[in-house]
Amino acid sequence: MTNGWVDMKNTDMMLIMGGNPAENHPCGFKWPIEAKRTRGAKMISVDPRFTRTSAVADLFCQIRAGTDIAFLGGVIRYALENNCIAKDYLVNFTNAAFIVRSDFKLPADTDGVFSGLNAATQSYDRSTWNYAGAGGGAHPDSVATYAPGQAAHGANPPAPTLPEKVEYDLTLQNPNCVFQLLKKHYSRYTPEMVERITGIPKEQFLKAAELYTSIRKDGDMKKAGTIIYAVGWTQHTFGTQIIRTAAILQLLLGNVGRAGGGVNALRGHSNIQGATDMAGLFDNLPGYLKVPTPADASLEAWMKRITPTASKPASWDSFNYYSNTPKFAVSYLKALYGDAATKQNSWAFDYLPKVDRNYSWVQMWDDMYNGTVKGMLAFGMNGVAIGPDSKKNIDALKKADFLVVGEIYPDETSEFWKSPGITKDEMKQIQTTVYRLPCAGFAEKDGSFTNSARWVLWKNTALPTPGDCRVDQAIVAQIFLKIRELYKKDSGKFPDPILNLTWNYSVPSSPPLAEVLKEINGKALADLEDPATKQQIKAGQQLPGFAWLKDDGTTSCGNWIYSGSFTEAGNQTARRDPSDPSGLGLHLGWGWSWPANRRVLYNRASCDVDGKPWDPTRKQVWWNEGQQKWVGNDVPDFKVDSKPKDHMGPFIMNPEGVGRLFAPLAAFADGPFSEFYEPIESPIDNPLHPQQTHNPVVKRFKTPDDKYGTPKDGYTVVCTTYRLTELYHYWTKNNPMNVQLVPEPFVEIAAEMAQEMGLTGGEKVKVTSIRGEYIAKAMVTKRIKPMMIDGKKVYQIGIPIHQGYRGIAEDEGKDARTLVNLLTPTVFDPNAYTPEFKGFLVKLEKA
Amino acid sequence: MSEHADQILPHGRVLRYPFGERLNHWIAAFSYIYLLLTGLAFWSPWLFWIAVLMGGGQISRTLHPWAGLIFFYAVARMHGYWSAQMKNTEVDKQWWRSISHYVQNEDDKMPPAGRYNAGQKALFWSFFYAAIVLLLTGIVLWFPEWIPWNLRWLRYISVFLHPVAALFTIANFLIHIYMSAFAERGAFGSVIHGDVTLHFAKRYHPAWYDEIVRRANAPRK
Amino acid sequence: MSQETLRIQKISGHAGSVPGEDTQRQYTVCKLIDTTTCIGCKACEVACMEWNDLPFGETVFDNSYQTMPETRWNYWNLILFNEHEREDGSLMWLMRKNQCMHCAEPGCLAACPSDGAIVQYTNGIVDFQQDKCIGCGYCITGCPFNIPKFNKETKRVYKCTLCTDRVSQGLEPACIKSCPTGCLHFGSKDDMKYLAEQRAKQLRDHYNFPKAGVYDPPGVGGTGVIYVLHDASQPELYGGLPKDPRIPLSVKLWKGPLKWLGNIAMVGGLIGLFAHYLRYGPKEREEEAKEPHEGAQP
Amino acid sequence: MASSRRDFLKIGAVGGTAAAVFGFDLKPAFAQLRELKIERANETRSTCPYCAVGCGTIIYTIGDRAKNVTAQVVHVEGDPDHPTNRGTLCPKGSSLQQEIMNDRRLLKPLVRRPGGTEWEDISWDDAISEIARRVKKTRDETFVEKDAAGHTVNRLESIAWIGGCTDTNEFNYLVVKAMHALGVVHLENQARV
Repeated sequence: MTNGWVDMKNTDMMLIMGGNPAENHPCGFKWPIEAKRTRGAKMISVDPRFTRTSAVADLFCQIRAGTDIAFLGGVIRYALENNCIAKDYLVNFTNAAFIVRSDFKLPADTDGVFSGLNAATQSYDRSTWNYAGAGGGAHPDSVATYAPGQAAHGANPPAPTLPEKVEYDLTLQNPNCVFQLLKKHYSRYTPEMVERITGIPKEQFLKAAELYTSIRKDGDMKKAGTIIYAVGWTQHTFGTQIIRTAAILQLLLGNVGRAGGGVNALRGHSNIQGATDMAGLFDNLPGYLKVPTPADASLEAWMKRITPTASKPASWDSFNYYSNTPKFAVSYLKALYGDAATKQNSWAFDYLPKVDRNYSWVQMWDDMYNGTVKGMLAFGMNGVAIGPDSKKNIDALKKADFLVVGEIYPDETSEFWKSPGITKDEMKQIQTTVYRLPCAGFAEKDGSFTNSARWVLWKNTALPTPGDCRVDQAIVAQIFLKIRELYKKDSGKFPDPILNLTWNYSVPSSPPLAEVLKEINGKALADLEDPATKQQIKAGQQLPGFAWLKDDGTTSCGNWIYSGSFTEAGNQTARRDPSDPSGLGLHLGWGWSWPANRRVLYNRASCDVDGKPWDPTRKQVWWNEGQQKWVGNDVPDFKVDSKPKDHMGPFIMNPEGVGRLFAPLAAFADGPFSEFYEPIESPIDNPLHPQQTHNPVVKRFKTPDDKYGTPKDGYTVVCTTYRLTELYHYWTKNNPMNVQLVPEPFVEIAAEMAQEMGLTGGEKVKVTSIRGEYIAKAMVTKRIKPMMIDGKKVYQIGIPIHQGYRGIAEDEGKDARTLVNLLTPTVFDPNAYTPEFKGFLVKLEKA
Repeated sequence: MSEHADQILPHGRVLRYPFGERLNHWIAAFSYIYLLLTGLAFWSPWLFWIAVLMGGGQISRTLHPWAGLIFFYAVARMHGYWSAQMKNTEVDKQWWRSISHYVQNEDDKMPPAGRYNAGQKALFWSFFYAAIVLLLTGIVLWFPEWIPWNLRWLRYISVFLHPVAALFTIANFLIHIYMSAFAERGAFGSVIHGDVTLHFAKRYHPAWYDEIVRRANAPRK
Repeated sequence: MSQETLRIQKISGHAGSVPGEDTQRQYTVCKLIDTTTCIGCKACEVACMEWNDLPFGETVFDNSYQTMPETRWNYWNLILFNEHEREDGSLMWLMRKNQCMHCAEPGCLAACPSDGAIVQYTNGIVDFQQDKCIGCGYCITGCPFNIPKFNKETKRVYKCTLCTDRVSQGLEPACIKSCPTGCLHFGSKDDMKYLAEQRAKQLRDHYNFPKAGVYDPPGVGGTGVIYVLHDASQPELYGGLPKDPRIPLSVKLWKGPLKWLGNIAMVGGLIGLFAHYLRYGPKEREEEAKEPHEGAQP
Repeated sequence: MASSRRDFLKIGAVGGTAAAVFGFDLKPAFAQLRELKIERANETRSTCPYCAVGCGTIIYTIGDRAKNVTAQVVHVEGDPDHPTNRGTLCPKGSSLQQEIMNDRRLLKPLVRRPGGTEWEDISWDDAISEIARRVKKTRDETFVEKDAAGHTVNRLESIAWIGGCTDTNEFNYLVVKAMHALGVVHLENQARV
């Protein structure tokens, strides 16, 4: 989230799409409701079915799953056509005025793809996706993308670079400026086209577009609108591009950085935000540093590749905060390897594994299926149930040597070897050793969670673990220490990183988490002094924040964005001051928020060019002429002493300093603008360009378990999966209170469709995709309606995901003991590598 | 020797109620009294102490319907024993017309009553029909949780009719007690010993007396 | 504990005066349920179950998001889900939290024969005292909202207590506290009435619900649970919320006129019979009865 | 004969009944207010482990943290001070008490041997030692020090870590740290899906 949960109470308009917060984030949803109650805000819900969110929305549009780009593209077009855009914001805070290279081509001109597609490798040569300008070569691209499959095992081609001095046209008239390209690109998303693709009747769409853009009617900047989404957007083969479209719309309307505005991702789990921050994903190091590739032959090469330099109109300023990347990286290496990381060995750079191909979730199961991955450690992660294509995951586990599961309840993954359909004889053939270790529940351990609003909140231990359970950190520490002991005793491959890893916790076999947080925050390894303020920090002291980090080995920091979370003043994430003097819901004294405890990102953009808030009733930060610095109710997300007349861009993490309507070069794998493509399994050809139906860079897997259905095979019904508020993932099926609320799995089916099938509510129905089948009772409802898609009648169904083959109801034999993810396809978004759980094809019959 | 009704006994007595009928009467009586007491406890807060006396509200509530079943069983038996004798006759109509004489103990001015006078017949039928109403409404009240919400009118009717029918029986019951225990000497003994004196028969049921005497004097076969 | 007697204003099946009647300053508590912001998340259902330690009950899928068809003895708080199409074709998914309404004139209490089994505190909470419940089920009949539910094992009746244990300690009821969207609100009746009317006005003026209004039925003297409805003219749409709930007529007749008539009749009857005995005596004097009998001797 | 306490209670009950006969029910005819079940329970501030709203919760445990008490959770409710949830909880958060005190919890380490059809008990020491040996063996067999082009890669492609949604930041950090030291690159998390 760019903003925060409580901040939503400041909004005037909400577009909730690809998410169902009433269902999945009820307690956060109080703030949208609060906005309705206290500000008279309006809420638009766009969803494949009428949800709990829709029940309290002011306008509902039923959209075909996976067509969100078409809808948002249509709204962008509407905003441009009807002058509902933030002109000053656009010119000064975005790259609207930047001029793009003349050889860049839009899909309208190149058969539905952007310029540079190599159809054979299914990848783009992105060198034309660049600004026109002088002094190129200064900035190497900061983002690598990892294609699925085996690594190229070769040197990366020299990365194309952004120009240092970008050409621009503040009148926005140049036909090759971003604004004009944007206008041209989205002009194809007419209300008629939106209707053909999404199934939303034109009048209904226009109502929604008119309502949402009404906050910027005639360019008036007082009001703010927010876009709220969740995995309904991310779980697509174009998921990142949907979010891009939303970001473009929000930049057009000048909503980013403002109270009650922003692009707000609602994360679905208590700490996947923290897991991402801490780099629990293969392509990151903590704090979103990009992992080194084999081609990064040295620390310097790696740093040169991932440290951007500014790229902007010559007269503007750009903070380009990522220019500090080397400080973050070296401090991280010092945290990992302590005294073993020296200037001589490039701070133990070689210890870091180098990555040049995709190792993400779906690829990982494919690698296990194909024999590369032999062992898996799954802690609190039910990989079989989560899918996609649970059968492939089960088949993969059958081929593994060992599986270690840390759980608090019996789960599908640890019992894959006795999943339904496996006979005793087949079981005897499965050679996988499975260890199932009893872990601690949330109440039995302390530590911090980072919520969706980036608030890092400490929790306390309420009681000890039951039975023989151990806290997770103890289990991992003990396994690691045992491995280290083995490497100490007998030699093995490359033991150095294992032997040299810092592990200086007071109880090494169960590291106290507060000590770990101190390590993450970072400390001075030598006496430091701030040259400007003369403030001093002694060696060994906790750092007050990431501004103190150094690239000379005098600081260590486990995660630069968390620097400031555990200072000399103590554990900042445990702070409990609920006060909120500004009334904007910032609560700066409650817990701690990364980065630097600021609560709304890009909040400099809440002011006009002169540093005055767009809306004086919602003052976040402002330029104080007397003090000659930025001050405010929030922590300014800006260089505090940068005068407005210096024209520094508010988007300080971008080398341009401004928001990217056009995302240049390798920022994205599949286009600098978003373009509508159909899901991999779609009922129709893409009405925009039938010859290019799908995202051209999405690759399919090739094992016998990887199958993809088409309408020709009889799979004509669009199916989407989702959660219910009563249940939590595959977890609460062990909790009687929650099972009582939803005792059995079900499939939501439109009344018209049920009538055609002769199906009544409560009867069992079999849903079949090309990969598997799922049996559950039918919920016949008016809340899903048949849709006219490109002149064709299309039905959608929806299936909640929560049941499996281990749980209270499952163990009592009360359901069919199948997993929804037996149905879902093994394809993923080329940018975020998130699988396409939403919008695949199935057929239905009575069971 | 087995007993049979209207058997003439030694010492100028006649068997009015054989053992089975007497027993049945007292089953009805005791169950009714239990029902009456517990029912009154539920009827008015001022009488709820009766339920406490009877073992507490819970026990009273639990046993009341069972007692009701017993009572209804006894009433049904009575119907089997006596319904034939309880048919209204021309004499009964005259009897009702002369009710004021009866009330003033001017029984000599009454038409001759048979084995049962019209008042007794009325009592019988009153209890019989009231018992049916009490049973039906009682079953509804017994199992309120079994009555679905859309049939709630059954409960609404029952909560009203049950006490109405009960009050009706109470009125009859009071008269019955008064007549049998206070007004008509010897009546009470008839449901204990089963027999009455011939004087009693003649005094209160002249037509019946004539019938007995006629039968007794008839030539023996 | 003795203080508590002063907090009671009505007692079921009770003879004599009520210890707390009109002896306390009144602070009537009230739940406000704004159905227009209810998302049917069932947090209140679970909070109720959890706080009151209500045991697990089997449920079955019934073509609805609704947990079960109606409340149970061990499930006091149930959200009712109803799909409703408006005249303009748009769909509404109406959700209403159903629980004891804590009527000012409670039908259950009126119908209950057991002394103290149902009480109403001065703060308006209608509370069942299971130790005094005799299991007659009259409260089920007396309630126009289908709330009290019978437990076949204990033979007693149970329902929402409005968390008397919490409220008496200065806490809000468990359901209120849990409600994520704030569609549940708790406070004094006057304050809740005010908030409800404000919200209804906002719905009428700003959100295209011209018939929005507040449900506080006068037929039962007003309730300790009030609703804001999108369409106050059709409360039935919300899972059969009665438009004009009243204590059933037969219960009123039974507990009112019939009671007086019956009492008068019974007492009158007794007196009448006694008077008759005094005036006329037995039909036969003792000496009369002892006269030697004439007539047939077998 | 000494009168036991039980007898005394019986006598009391009889006395009560006797008194009631005369219309005096000695038992007061007013409500027995239920006692607050958390009145003396211990409060621990925590965070809900489910979605990313990160609601503050208060976990109520019996016992006053004295040494001789094994704490039991009697109730969980929202933390009213927490700015985001302000005391509210959703249906999952409201049932957290049962999530913690749940008889389906796994309580001991188990192992399923190759070809096995049942779980077998295993001690913690054996489990950890076996796992460590397997990791080392697999690592030693498959560790890639240089790729085909001769670049140093120092990666381990044969072991995967998948992390859960409720792992704390600190645990995630420890895992990433340990896994990076091993060279693990198949490092994924619920965050991806």
